[in-house]
Amino acid sequence: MKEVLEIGGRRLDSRFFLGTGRYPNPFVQNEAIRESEAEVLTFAIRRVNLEVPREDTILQHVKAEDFVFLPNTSGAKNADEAVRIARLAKASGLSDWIKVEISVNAKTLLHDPVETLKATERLVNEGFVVLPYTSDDPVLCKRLEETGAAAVMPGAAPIGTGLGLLNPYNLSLIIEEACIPVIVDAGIGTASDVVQAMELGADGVLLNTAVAKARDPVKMAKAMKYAIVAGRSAYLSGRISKKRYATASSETGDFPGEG
Amino acid sequence: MKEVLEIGGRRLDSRFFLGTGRYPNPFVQNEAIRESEAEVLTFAIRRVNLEVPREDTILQHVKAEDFVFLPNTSGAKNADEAVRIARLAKASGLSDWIKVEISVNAKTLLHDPVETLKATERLVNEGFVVLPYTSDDPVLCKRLEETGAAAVMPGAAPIGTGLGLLNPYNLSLIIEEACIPVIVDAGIGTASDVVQAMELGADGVLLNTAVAKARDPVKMAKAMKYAIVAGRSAYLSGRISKKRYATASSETGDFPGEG
Amino acid sequence: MKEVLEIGGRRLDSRFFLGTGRYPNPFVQNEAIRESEAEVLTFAIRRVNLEVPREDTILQHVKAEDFVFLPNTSGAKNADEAVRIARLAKASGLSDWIKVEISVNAKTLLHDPVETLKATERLVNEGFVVLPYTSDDPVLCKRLEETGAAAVMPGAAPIGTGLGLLNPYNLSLIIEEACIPVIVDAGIGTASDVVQAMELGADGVLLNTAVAKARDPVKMAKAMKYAIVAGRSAYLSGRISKKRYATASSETGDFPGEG
Amino acid sequence: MKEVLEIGGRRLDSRFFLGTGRYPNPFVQNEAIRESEAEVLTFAIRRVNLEVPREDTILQHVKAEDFVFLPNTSGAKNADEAVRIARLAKASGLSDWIKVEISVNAKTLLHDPVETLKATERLVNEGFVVLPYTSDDPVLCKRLEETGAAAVMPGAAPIGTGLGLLNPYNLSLIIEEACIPVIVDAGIGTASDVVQAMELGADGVLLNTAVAKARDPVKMAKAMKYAIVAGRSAYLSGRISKKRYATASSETGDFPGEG
Amino acid sequence: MKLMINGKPEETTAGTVAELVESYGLEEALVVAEVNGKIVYREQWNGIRIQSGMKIEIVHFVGGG
Amino acid sequence: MKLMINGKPEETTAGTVAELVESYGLEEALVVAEVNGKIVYREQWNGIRIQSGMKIEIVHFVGGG
Amino acid sequence: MKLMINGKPEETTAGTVAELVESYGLEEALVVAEVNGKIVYREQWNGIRIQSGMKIEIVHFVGGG
Amino acid sequence: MKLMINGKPEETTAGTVAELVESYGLEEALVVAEVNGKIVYREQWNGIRIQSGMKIEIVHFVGGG
Repeated sequence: MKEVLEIGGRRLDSRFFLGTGRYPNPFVQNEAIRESEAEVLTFAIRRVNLEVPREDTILQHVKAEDFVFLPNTSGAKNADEAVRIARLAKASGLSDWIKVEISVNAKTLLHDPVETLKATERLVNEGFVVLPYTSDDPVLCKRLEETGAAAVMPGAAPIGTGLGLLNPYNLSLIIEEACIPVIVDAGIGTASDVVQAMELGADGVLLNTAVAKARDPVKMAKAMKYAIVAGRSAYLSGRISKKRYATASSETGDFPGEG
Repeated sequence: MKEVLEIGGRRLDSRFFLGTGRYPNPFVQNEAIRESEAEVLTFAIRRVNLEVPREDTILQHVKAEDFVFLPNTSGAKNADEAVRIARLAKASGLSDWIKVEISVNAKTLLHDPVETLKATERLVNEGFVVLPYTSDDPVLCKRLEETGAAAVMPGAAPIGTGLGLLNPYNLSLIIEEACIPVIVDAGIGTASDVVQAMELGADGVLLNTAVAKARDPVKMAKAMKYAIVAGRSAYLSGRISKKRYATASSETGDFPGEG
Repeated sequence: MKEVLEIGGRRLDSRFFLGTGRYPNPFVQNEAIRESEAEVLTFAIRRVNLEVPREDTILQHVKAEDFVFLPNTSGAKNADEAVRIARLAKASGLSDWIKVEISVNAKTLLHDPVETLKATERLVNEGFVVLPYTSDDPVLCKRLEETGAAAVMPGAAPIGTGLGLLNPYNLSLIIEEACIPVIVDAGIGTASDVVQAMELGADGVLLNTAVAKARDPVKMAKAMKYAIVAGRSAYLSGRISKKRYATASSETGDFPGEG
Repeated sequence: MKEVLEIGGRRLDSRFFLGTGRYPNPFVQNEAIRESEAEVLTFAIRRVNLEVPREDTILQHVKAEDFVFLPNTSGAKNADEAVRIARLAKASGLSDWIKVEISVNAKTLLHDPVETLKATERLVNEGFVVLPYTSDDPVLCKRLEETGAAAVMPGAAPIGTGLGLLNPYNLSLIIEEACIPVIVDAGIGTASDVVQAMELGADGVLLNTAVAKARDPVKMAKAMKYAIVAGRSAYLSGRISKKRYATASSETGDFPGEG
Repeated sequence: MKLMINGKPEETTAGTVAELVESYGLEEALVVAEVNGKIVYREQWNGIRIQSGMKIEIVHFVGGG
Repeated sequence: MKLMINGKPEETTAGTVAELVESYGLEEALVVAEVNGKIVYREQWNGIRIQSGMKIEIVHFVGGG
Repeated sequence: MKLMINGKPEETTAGTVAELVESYGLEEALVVAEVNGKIVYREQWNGIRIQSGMKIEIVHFVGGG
Repeated sequence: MKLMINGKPEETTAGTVAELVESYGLEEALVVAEVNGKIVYREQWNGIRIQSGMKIEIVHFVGGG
């Protein structure tokens, strides 16, 4: 277990990766980003709306030099589309990181394992720093690592559901076997989910909706920031083991009046 | 929901109550207390060991003016014994707060509901600020409130087990119905347990073993401190509701190449 | 662990206790009772409606000689009222069994521990076979046993909620420490809840709403009957222990083509 | 939801699929099979031990005409090996059903998604009735269905662990989306796990170790048989929904003495 | 005569508890009677005279959990 | 000239990709352009002449998770 | 004089509770004393004479949860 | 003749697959044979002559999950 998180040669001081979608407005978004102290921000790539081409854009509000930009391939239905998006993203000059995200089910937005593997392989070969969003299948995560992924990002639960860690066991297997960083991505609902992921030994957590759609996104960004630190610290501190029976926390010495 | 926690007329800026038993040594204990930023510390009352009367005592290391002292009645098997301990504790001049703790089962250290109720009633009448440690029985917690308790402290799990919140539902009922602060006490194992308690709306958490017996108590004290803040902030932020199906966090606008 | 369940000197061949409230109609109720093969049926005691005194009554449909009748004290708010109901029930000549049920919170119908204890003590002294409905507080259950209860009936969850076993740990402590039968009562939602209770070692399960308000009460009665047997058999069979890692179930011998 | 389970054109009256490995001895195995009333039995294919070629073989004890034989490809590390085993199994003339099982991790025996997909496709094309053992990845299960699998068999947990349903949510998504039968396979520990799977709407459960290594395999086979029926019946009965607050099961009419 | 029966003021011409129960057609039903807070058993019903102001409860088993 | 821009039929008088981008006021925006399925970098924009029937994509970063 | 101190039989020559506490070197420690089941406060210690057979408890705060 | 049977070098005097299977007493057992990676069915066993260096597999059903 390394104390410092490094992905694609870049050292990251924060283990909190934050998405930029669905905030009520740019002001709240910027306050939430600031409060989060996240270093890695995710984005999507979309066509400019040519009816209102100069409308407010997200990058007006975010200083590129303060962050690592992690564009995603959301919208792609297969490896070809994902590769195309990745190249467009990279051509912006903003980042050569890419989150491979190939969702094929409209109801669950769950990834396609075979296409994810293909896209990861091709993008690694093209020199991208590839962070695939994936299911919590430990074998698949290992395959992605062998393919050259810079980190794997298994989902806690489907995107935007807030269901938390549906399968902590699988996540712990992935973490146990991984030689690359494991970032738990998607499905987070609240701070305790983040702490639980970090206590399992995750290297970081990527979330978006849990902050952006909370009643108070800025305060929730703060909650998540502290949750990351709390979970990481607890993981490093070696928690007490669970016992079936009680042990007094008070000294059991000499109780007055017993003699 | 009040933003400020007040018990017995005293405003508390920290919602973390820390026990003082079972640390590896006084140095680690003091560092852990310092790192925790706790304001309320618990203690037990025991006979002085007259064979080595001047040995290292806990109060040598803790400045009384920095903390609220919360002595407990641990060791008491019934209301009479608990009242006696409480009076001894108060006679020290250090505190008129008392944690009623009447454990009757050696294996589980679970409290006796009837004796706890009796002791609380008597000590309230004697002018103590009474914080009974209790089971998570919502009716009993209400009875203790009616009896004049300054706060109720339902257990998450038996003392020292680290099993975490065995019954979050009952704790949430207690919180929902209480007009006095609810401090979740005992059974905490790690930071995510603390966050979960705070997200339910608990006013604070009291723990001891989870910090004192962690591999690194000082770092775990830090983890718990941040867990308190993370959980409280998340509670105040209004988390997203859980949904069965996914919602994209990326804008769903116009995906390149679809037209 | 005794193979035969005996309460108040009566041997019971079925471990399924069924309530008689809330069925869609008497015909479905009778079919559900028949399908359940339950031996113990619960009832409430209420005033005859003197406007329609001869209306359909529940006992028209149930042959007393086939069942043990277990009237409850529902509606009682304290020990005095419970004792009064119990005496009325006994005066019917139908049964000297009584389920002490003293609910004091309209929202949760949770019992009052102190009044439950008092009523149990008084009714035991009057010669009743007393089965108190209680919280899952292990100390309280032990107190009820010491008071002379014939069985204890801790709730899985509040009445009618269908939440299942909120605290399996506490239930297992109660079972571990009890010298009298433990019947898990209330809060059951479906068959897996029943199996879980029986696998913990419960001596039986009492439920009502989960059958009466299911879409198909008769089939659900069947489900519950088999759940009782499945859970009891699993408990007696000594389940495999849980392991973190896999063990092949197929012979690992000589795989073709490896040589 | 069809009331009758049909796989590969064969109607099955039992939804319990039983493995034949790891029993203490053939006598217990046969008693367990008999008690289980299972119709589908799984086997592995291994080299005959030529040092003792006529030793006790499993098929001496099992009448082929009473069962559907479901040989597995355990031991295979990739699609080629799985196809080879499948052909050997079919050449026995005992069955053209095959359980594709391609485990690539020695610690977890978890399947390889890509090789499982390939092997399924090839074996379907060769006319096998293919039941792939798979992870609980809903997209992969859909791909296997599209490839022509006769049923999908997502794992509850890794083989032999007894951990039960690690991710009921994913299993329920698979069931919801599947047009072919879903058999929950592997990781079952006890009867309540089986009931839970059936209550989610699974069409059947395949298990082995939970019976074979229980302290009393025959009684556990009975427990599992009833668990299948209990779970299926509960699923068909439409369980009550969960509610946060209580609803009286006793009539709330006129309580004596209130007037 | 004016009584309280099951919490409500009622008038009756019944002279005994047995007659009162009969007046409701409940003589064969499995009901239990209480007079002024004291249970009176079926075999006592004939012997207990109704008096003005009596509090009488007539209860039975209903569906319950 | 008739083109497909971002999936829609459009007409333009722009002679180069640079002019086309400018016609939308996007010359200083962080947009990326693709012509007939091939990415064209900003420094190439001046040199690529618009031809009838070209398929052009102009994309940018938006909020995403 | 023979006393019970903290549940054990002890002998002392101390004349008052104050002297007794001092004999253990605890005069500056944060201890609480009880004599025959009744708490005696520090300011009373000088005034309470030790008598044979007294039951005395001397307690203090220790680590606890 | 020297063969590889079930992955091990063996010598046999059997002339056909049928004789080889018989030499192990397996003629009535439910075994399946593969010769040089190709399945040979029971009805073919008599017709296939054992040749030096052949790779033969003889497999059967065992307990499995």
